[in-house]
Amino acid sequence: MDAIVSWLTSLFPHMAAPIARLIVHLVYAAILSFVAPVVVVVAFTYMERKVIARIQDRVGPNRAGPLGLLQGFADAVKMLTKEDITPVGADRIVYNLAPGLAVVGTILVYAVLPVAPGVIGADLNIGILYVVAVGGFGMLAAVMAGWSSNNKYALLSAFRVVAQLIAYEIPMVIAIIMVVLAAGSMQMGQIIDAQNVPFLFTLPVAFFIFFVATIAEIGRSPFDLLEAESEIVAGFHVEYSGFKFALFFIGEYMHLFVGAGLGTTLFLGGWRGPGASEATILGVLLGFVYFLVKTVFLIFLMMWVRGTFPRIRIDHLLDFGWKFLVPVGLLALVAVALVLKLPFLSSSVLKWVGMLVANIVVVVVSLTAVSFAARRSRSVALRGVAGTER
Amino acid sequence: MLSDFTFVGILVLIAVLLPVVGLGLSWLIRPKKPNPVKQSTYECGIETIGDTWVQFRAQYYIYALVFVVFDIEAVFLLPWAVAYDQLPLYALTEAVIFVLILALALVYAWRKGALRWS
Amino acid sequence: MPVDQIVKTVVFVIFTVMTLGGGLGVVVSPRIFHSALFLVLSFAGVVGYYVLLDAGFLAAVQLLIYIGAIAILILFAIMLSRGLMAERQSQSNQQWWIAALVALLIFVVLAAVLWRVDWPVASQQALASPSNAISQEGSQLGRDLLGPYVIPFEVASVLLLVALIGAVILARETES
Amino acid sequence: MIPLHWWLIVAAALFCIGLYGVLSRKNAIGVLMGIELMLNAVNVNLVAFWRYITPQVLTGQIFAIFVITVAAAEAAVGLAIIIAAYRRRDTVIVDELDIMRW
Repeated sequence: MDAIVSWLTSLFPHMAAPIARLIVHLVYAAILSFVAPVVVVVAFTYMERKVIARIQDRVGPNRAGPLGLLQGFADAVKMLTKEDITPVGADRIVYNLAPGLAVVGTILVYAVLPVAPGVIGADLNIGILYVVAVGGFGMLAAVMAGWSSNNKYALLSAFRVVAQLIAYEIPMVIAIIMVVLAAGSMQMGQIIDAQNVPFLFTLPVAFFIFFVATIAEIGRSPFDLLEAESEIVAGFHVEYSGFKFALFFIGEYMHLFVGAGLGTTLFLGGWRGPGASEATILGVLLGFVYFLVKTVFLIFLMMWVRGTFPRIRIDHLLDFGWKFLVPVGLLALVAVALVLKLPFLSSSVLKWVGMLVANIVVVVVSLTAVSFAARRSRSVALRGVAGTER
Repeated sequence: MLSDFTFVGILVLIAVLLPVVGLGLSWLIRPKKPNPVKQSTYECGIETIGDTWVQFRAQYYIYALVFVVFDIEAVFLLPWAVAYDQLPLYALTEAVIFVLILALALVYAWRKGALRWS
Repeated sequence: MPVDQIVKTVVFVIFTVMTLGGGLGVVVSPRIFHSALFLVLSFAGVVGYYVLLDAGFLAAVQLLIYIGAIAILILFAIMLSRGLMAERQSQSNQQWWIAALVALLIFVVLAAVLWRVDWPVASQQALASPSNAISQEGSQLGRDLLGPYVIPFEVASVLLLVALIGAVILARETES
Repeated sequence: MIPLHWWLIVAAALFCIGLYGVLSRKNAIGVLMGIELMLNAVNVNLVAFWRYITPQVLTGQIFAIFVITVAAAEAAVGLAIIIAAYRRRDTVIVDELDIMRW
């Protein structure tokens, strides 16, 4: 950003630096608010359809344009021309505010996403906390939509959404605290700088928790209970049609991209890679390419998960969050903190190895505990069956 | 500090335009032919029975409770994590005690069946 | 007046409208759900205040705890006690005008007193460079929390534990 | 900078609005929301004093964090009481929750 500002001032010598900064900010904000949603939605709905189709042995979209590439645009036109329906008994103001809040809340997260060396809207020193905090708007939008629709399925779904989001926000925050602990900062730039070895390798437990929690926060399969068609029609946005539905949809895909982008930033080293640097335009572009490749890879993983796993039952979903991810996360947090204070791990390499070992120990311990608990509950259940037979 | 947040402010102002412009555009080109059937509550074609406000379970509230407690824990642990490098050894024990007390809260809720979806 | 001063003042006025307007909405809105949404608006205005006051960390905490957690708790409680939702009766009691009078009176007294006091504002130099909650070089907040404020830090966790236990006991479905 | 007086008066106004809510609402949840507004007003004061009078040390911010913690605990327990009362007595109107009156 600073580089572009100085380039602008050198191009137009009469321009004052604050004005140039303002222009750069406005342009970047416009890109994030208008270009990014279109590109993200069109690209990733297409990718998702193709990937899922491949997994399910189908062809996927192939009518609109060559290879079905224009499918996303066709959908956009359809959404824009659909009639807008407001159900009777709806609370009109709240009903109309909810979709806007959902999409704006998601776009706000992009402000601190470093997409390339030096390209970040605002490198806040509370960066990652800002992400978590802004995430609350999505929850609010769901509650507002569910409440105002005057539909019991929408309302039930809103309850479920919140229950699910809060169950997975805590593990996610714990994973983030682990990253902050290792990086010593909440600022995105410094978190990337700290990853001479990507945190994926030193904090695999945190990555696993973060990845699962991200899928759940976006509400994608197998955690898509909020729109379980067979149970609660289609979720809190069941009554929405036309562009208002499209706004929820855009919000979901924007959330998908930013979730994967944050995973990249926190665990895969962000835009880092050979040749990426802030100094030259080529370096910046390379950094952007690295960022995109890593992010798309994570998104592909999420699609793969979606194509492979069946939907989880709600009690299992909540149990997995509260009774597995949270304790494991707390355990890993304490273990990592312990390793970082061990006196004989003086060099950074030793610390990385130590963190990795601590993570592996946590994995072993928690898996043992789970298998022990499972065996016990199974034997209790068997005893119960035997009891009824007798 | 404040200048860091100017971009966030600008982004809010611009991002709000997305729903506004989109809804305006679709308002111009979409059909408007409301009728009572279309506007009735959607339940897959079945007539709605009873009030929307069927009684919900207090279980949801208990999950929210546990969430609030752990959210605040995060607020306290984040500054700790940032400063951890510069803190002496007792920071570890203090934080462990802190986490343990909260783990106790989780254990309590768990044992009391507050986290059971029955 | 320099430009950034004007911008700051305008932003301050916007946040004030949000905070006080939201607050008024909370206390006069006839539907309790709308009250809760106005409460969120008011909280959001306070988030803006914290940003204006250079307390970025606190702004994020306000957003996270008040909007992300407390507002959600309140909305849940409203949805769970929906008995009052259907009817649109007045939400105020009979002494509302006495309450309004008392509140107004207290405000007038407070404002008069606050306006007259000559607050010992720090020097310009100190004002220009506040110690940020979590600035790049230091991490003062963490050191403070685990230094002079370590007892409140631990007591906070005990408070949370007790609150959780109490609330779980109260809110649990009665066993039958 | 914006004068300190402005902050204090805005906070006082917010406090009094909250007070009005506490005194005039029938619904217990409404009363609780009034209390939250009052606590927010206090926090604005704390942070404003920190920023203008002691910007070198973080005491004001730390107190604000503890106030937020206590507010959250208070809201959690308060709402739990309201839900329990609703379930037992089928009302959340404060005036009707009078079993302790005698």
